[in-house]
Amino acid sequence: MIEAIWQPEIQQAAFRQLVKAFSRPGQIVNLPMCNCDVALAVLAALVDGESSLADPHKQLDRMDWLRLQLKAFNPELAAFVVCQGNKPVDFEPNIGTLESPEQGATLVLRVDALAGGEKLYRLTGPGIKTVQDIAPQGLNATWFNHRVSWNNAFPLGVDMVLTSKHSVLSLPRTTHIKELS
Amino acid sequence: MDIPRKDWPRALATQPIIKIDAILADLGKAWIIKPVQLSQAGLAMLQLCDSAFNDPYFLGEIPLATAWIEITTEQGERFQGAAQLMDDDQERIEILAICDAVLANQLPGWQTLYRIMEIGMKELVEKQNLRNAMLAKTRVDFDLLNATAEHQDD
Amino acid sequence: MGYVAIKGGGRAIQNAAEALELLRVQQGESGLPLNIEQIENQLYFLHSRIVSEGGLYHPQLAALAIKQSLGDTLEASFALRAYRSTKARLLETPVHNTANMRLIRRISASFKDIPGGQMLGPTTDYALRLLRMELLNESTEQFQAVAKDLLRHVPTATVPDSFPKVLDSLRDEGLLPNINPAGHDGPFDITREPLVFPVPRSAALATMARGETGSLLAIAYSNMRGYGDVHPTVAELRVGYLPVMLPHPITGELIEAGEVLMTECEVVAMYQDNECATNERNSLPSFSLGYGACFGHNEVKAISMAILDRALQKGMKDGANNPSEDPEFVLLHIDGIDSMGFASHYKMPHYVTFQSDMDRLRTTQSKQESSHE
Amino acid sequence: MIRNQILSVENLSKSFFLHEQKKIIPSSSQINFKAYPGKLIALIGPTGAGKSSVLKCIYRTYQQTSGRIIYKTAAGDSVDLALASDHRVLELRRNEIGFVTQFLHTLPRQKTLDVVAMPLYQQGVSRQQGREQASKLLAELNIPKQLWEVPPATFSGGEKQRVNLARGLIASPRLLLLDEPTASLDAQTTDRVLRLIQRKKDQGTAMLAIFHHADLVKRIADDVVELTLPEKTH
Amino acid sequence: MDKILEVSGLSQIYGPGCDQCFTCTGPEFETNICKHCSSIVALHDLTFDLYKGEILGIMGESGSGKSTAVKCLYFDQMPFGGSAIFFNNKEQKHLFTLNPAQRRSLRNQHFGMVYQNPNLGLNFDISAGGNIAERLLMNRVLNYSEIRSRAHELLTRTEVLTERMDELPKNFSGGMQQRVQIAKALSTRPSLLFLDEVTTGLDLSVQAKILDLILEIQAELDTAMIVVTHDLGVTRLLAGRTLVMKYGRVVESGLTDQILEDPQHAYTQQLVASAL
Amino acid sequence: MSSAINFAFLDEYAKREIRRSVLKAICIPGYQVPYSSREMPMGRGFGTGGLQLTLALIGEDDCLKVIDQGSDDSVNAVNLRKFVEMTCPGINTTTRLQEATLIQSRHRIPERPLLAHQILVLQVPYPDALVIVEPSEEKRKTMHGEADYSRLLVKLYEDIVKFKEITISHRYPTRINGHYIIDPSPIPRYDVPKLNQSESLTLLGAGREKKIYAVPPYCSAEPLAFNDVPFRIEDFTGANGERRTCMICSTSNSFLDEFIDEQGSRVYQCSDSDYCAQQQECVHG
Repeated sequence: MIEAIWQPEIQQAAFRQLVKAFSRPGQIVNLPMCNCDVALAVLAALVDGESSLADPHKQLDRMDWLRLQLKAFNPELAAFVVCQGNKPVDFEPNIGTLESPEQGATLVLRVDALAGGEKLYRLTGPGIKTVQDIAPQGLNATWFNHRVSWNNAFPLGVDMVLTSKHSVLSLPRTTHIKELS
Repeated sequence: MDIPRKDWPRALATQPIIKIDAILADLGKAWIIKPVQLSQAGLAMLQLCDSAFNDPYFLGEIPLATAWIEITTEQGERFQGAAQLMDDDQERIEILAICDAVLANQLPGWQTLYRIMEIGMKELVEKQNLRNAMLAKTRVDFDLLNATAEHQDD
Repeated sequence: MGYVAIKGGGRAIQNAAEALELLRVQQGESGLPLNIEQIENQLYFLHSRIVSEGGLYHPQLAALAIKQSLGDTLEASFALRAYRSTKARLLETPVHNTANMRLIRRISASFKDIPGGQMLGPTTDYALRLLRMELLNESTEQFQAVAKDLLRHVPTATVPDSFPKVLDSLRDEGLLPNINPAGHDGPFDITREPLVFPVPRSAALATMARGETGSLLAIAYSNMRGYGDVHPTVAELRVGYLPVMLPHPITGELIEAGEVLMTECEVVAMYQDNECATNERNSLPSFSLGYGACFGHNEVKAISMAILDRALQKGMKDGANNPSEDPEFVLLHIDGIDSMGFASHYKMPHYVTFQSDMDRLRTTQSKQESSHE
Repeated sequence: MIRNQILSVENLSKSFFLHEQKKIIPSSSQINFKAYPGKLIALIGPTGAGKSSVLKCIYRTYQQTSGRIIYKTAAGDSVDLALASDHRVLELRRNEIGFVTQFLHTLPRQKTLDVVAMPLYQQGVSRQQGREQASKLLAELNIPKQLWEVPPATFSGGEKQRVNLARGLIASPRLLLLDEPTASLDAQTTDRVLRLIQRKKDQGTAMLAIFHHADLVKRIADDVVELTLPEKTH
Repeated sequence: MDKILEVSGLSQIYGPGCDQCFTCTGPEFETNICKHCSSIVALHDLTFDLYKGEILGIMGESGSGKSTAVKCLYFDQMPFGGSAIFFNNKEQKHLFTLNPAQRRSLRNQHFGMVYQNPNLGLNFDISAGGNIAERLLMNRVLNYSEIRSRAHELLTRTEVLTERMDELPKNFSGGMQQRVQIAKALSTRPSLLFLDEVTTGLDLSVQAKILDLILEIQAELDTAMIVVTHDLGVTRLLAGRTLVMKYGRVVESGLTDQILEDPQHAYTQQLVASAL
Repeated sequence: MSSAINFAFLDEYAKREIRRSVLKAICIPGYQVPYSSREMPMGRGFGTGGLQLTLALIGEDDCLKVIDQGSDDSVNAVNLRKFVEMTCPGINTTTRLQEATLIQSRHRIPERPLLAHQILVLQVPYPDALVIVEPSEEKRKTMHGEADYSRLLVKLYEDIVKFKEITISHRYPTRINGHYIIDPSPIPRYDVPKLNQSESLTLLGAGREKKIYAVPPYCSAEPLAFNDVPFRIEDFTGANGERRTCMICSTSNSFLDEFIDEQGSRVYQCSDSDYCAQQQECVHG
């Protein structure tokens, strides 16, 4: 029996949770159905040989690549980059162009937990009624610093998904992040 | 063996699959057959080279069935075979992949299969003869244009 | 109750499908169903249109599509296209060279005789368009007798495996533009990537190869008649079967997976000053070229495509002076499925938008009336 | 007196090089003089001695061939007008140095009042104030009031010259260059002009002038600089 | 005096370009076509400053590079090399390093352009008023009556019959089209206005009126202007300083009266002599 | 011949491509994300863009509502619903808005506000509001990127000059999140304000034009207008100066369809058939 996340109906369910997460930045959304590492579940639902993926921190194994049906891309060029959130930023992702901002990368950041971190961030922007606070654990501060420069000329920018063991939260390029503490 | 491997699948495909399946059943009663890769029926994109500038482009899609199997004989020997055909029948392609293994490795009894394939090949040659005839008979012979009227075309 | 509440819309749809089926069987109990082989063979040219406009060379399903759509070319191609969406893409074939085609026809208009010879093959070109009244009541026996006669003893003619291409000799003489260097990104896949202009030539070729014959012809005709400047000569027109070769999964050796009936055409057009056609080797002017090809036997489509290819090359380079040279205009308006879908959708209810239109017109009228007073 | 000097012309020479004819035409050579506030220096000499050239070199309409033209600005800086940047010269023209030529270039539709007041406008004076001052000057120079609101394009030579004068005088430059300011004026008007010039002198304007008549030099000049015909070089 | 623009080393090449383009072209070679690579050296090493409210003339025959210079500065094309700094109050903007949005904002707010061909400056499919509205709308003026009244005011100022405000400018005379163009360019009170042969091809009386208008506006708004022309008369009337260009190079620059009365360079002398 | 159709018709590659596009569309509100758009077994123009979105989104837990012109029973809605039912075994369909998790619609947004767990999918024939002022897509893409909509606003200006009114009736250009202007599909002006700060996500799909775009929840959606010539919704005031009501449920707060009855007089009824039915239930039950 093939693992759950490689089955179409599980990918569909995971995707619907991602739609929820992306429409409501900062909200923690669970993906229990996947029964595997959530970062991989995100990729399985979205990425295949017709897309491009980079894995600068070598988090995927050979079987993952085979099942995703693609080869590794350079993180500067890839549409999806899966990263370890506790490492500092060590590449410049594609931020798209004025004419084709959708080419801006999606960064999938693995962190220790999505809540309970020391630093509290306040989010505002589309998808957030008033404000939304987050406190991820195990996220290197450089990610948010670099994000400011990547996203400073809308519509250019990168979109982020933070993943923990069972859940995700998203930070689209339109989300404004302010550090509270 | 005169028929090159490149013609095996299409020569075999001209023959009723039941017939082939029966032969295989006879040959390999105790074989264990496992897919190396899941057999699939889907589409392929046909890539051509344009003859004006040499630009590659896609003419359109074709149906494609592919199979890749491994035979384990009763002696425990393993043989692989694969087939790809413009077709969307997943069962037939698996059978053709087995044929490929049988023929390529000349497994016992392969000659029966080969004879069936020869019949298929003959049909293909006849089809090609018909086309060639169409061409040959409609060739405009310019040598004859200046010739006298009574000179008849045969 | 008025028009609005279509309670029972579902029933109407079902009955409409039945009514359509009734059309198909209206011959009554004495009627005979068309079989797929009859369609594929006796409606040969219709069938050719469907495989090319449907963008899928699947002779059997194309015949089925013709049968179920009652011979409507657009509907039949459409069914074939929609079928494609349900099937996974397994692979892209290696680049095929059409020199390997098993020809049934090859002609050239540019030279009286060509190496290998002009071979007319099956063509309607020289047929007198007189109705063959004897076919009105052709009996099964007559039909089969003709078949037997023609197919009985086919002489074995020696025909070469492949023929030289007319263009090659012109190219050797330096009369043609250079061949594009190989090794770019690979061709554009119109079934996967949307056409966002500007697009490469490979996108144009692929789009035209599955374009609607009539649309291609109309736009190419506009170019030929003066809304454009291509005055083409057919260098070569070929019809035949291209063997599809795929690497064997185990050995990598090329194996024939089947063959595809196709038509291919190259046109040569007069050279122009300051135009695309310079032979860069020596910067001398050269002829310009156009290329057309499609699934099936469809010569009008291949020629139209070749003319448009030449026109679009000019438009991509120097800007369009005519619609037929404008890639955006040509490529977005030749797809039969897209255009028939849009034309048909006007049959759908639009009463909400029409309500909105009426509101604007009434308001505008009353504003203008009051301002005239 | 040294303390007061506003302009010092040292060894000024001007000649023209005509590329087409490959010819050098000398105009004036080795001119030396100084100008002081409230004093009028008349340049005298025969026609062709380069009197106008000297004025134009000072105004930078001509580029001198050699020599220095040291001007002391209101702010107290010394500037060699031959070497100063274009922008500096333009600034001095706008605020400190005036030039009344015999020709009047104006825009076709500009009213006489505005032509005269233009230097004030350029210094940032309001339209109304500028026009008031221009009216006073035009009245003083005896330009009929009905002409004030029309462009000077159709005026007689004398009228144009007075408009030109008015424009040169209105902004009270520190240094005023006058090239035959009364050439086409009758005696009575000439008197009015001289009175005006005298008044500007009294207000402290340093002037350099060329007059068409020796009599005028006697009447108004404080000093004269005599120019001689340049020597032919070949 | 405040500097508004500082241009240095501006160059433009049409064609592939090679490392000998600049050394085999220019006035001394009587050509701007590189003999090695056939590129056209449209502009080489153009350097000048412009001050607030100043009018600078750029004079030369067609092909001298004068229009190219203006097109680069107005972002109609990107130069081959060189830099230009625009001073906006305290801010310095390096024109050729700006992103497209920043360029567009400069073009829309702080720069104005009047082309020789009104077709380039105006949208002929929308009314004269609409053309002005477009520029105001670009700058997010979103009040209909305000747009109407400002368009009205600008057209009055530029002497376009305001009863024709809602007509399409393609039906207007050439002089009138230029006025609408000027009105459009001025609608945002730009601090830098480019005028590219704005009076070329117009009747003399119409030319005179337009020149008048330009000077009036300059005095009124203190707009810095760069006036590109082949006509000595235009520079004489408008410009305080003038650059004379030939084959992509500046051959002479100076105060306009000095250029006209005491030209130094052989080419300028020839130009002035033939005009008098 | 193996011809089993996949769950939700599309192959998994097509679904993943649409998923990627949907998420980018949410991240860049109002931006038209290009995608390859597969052929559907119904005409381009019959909602293939919306349908592909629905098929990429739908799962067994979903309850789908399909409406056309506000009505669940119109032929096109029935046809689409039937197709989804056929290709997605196990899903539920409904006509009641409250029960639906996924609503595909053509030309209307339901009267009652959608809730956070619901997703609205709109079928779009023409996605680009700029097409009326700029035919070249290449140029339009730059204009969108720069949020340069002055030429569109000039159209409005010229409209007012000519007609003293903005004459755009439906497909009213609407600015999303202060940047991109979208064509909100041919919904009436009446429905445009529902997009603004909505609790639910709205996805728009254009099949023929191969574009997907989105209005996220809690996002601004401002119809283009002038400060002093405001955007106005359709006016249902009758000759007597009162708001017209639905002839069936008598409600006076819904978008009305106008038609002529057998007697030749003009009558009005709710365009949203589900809303109308529920209003009647309230009265009767």
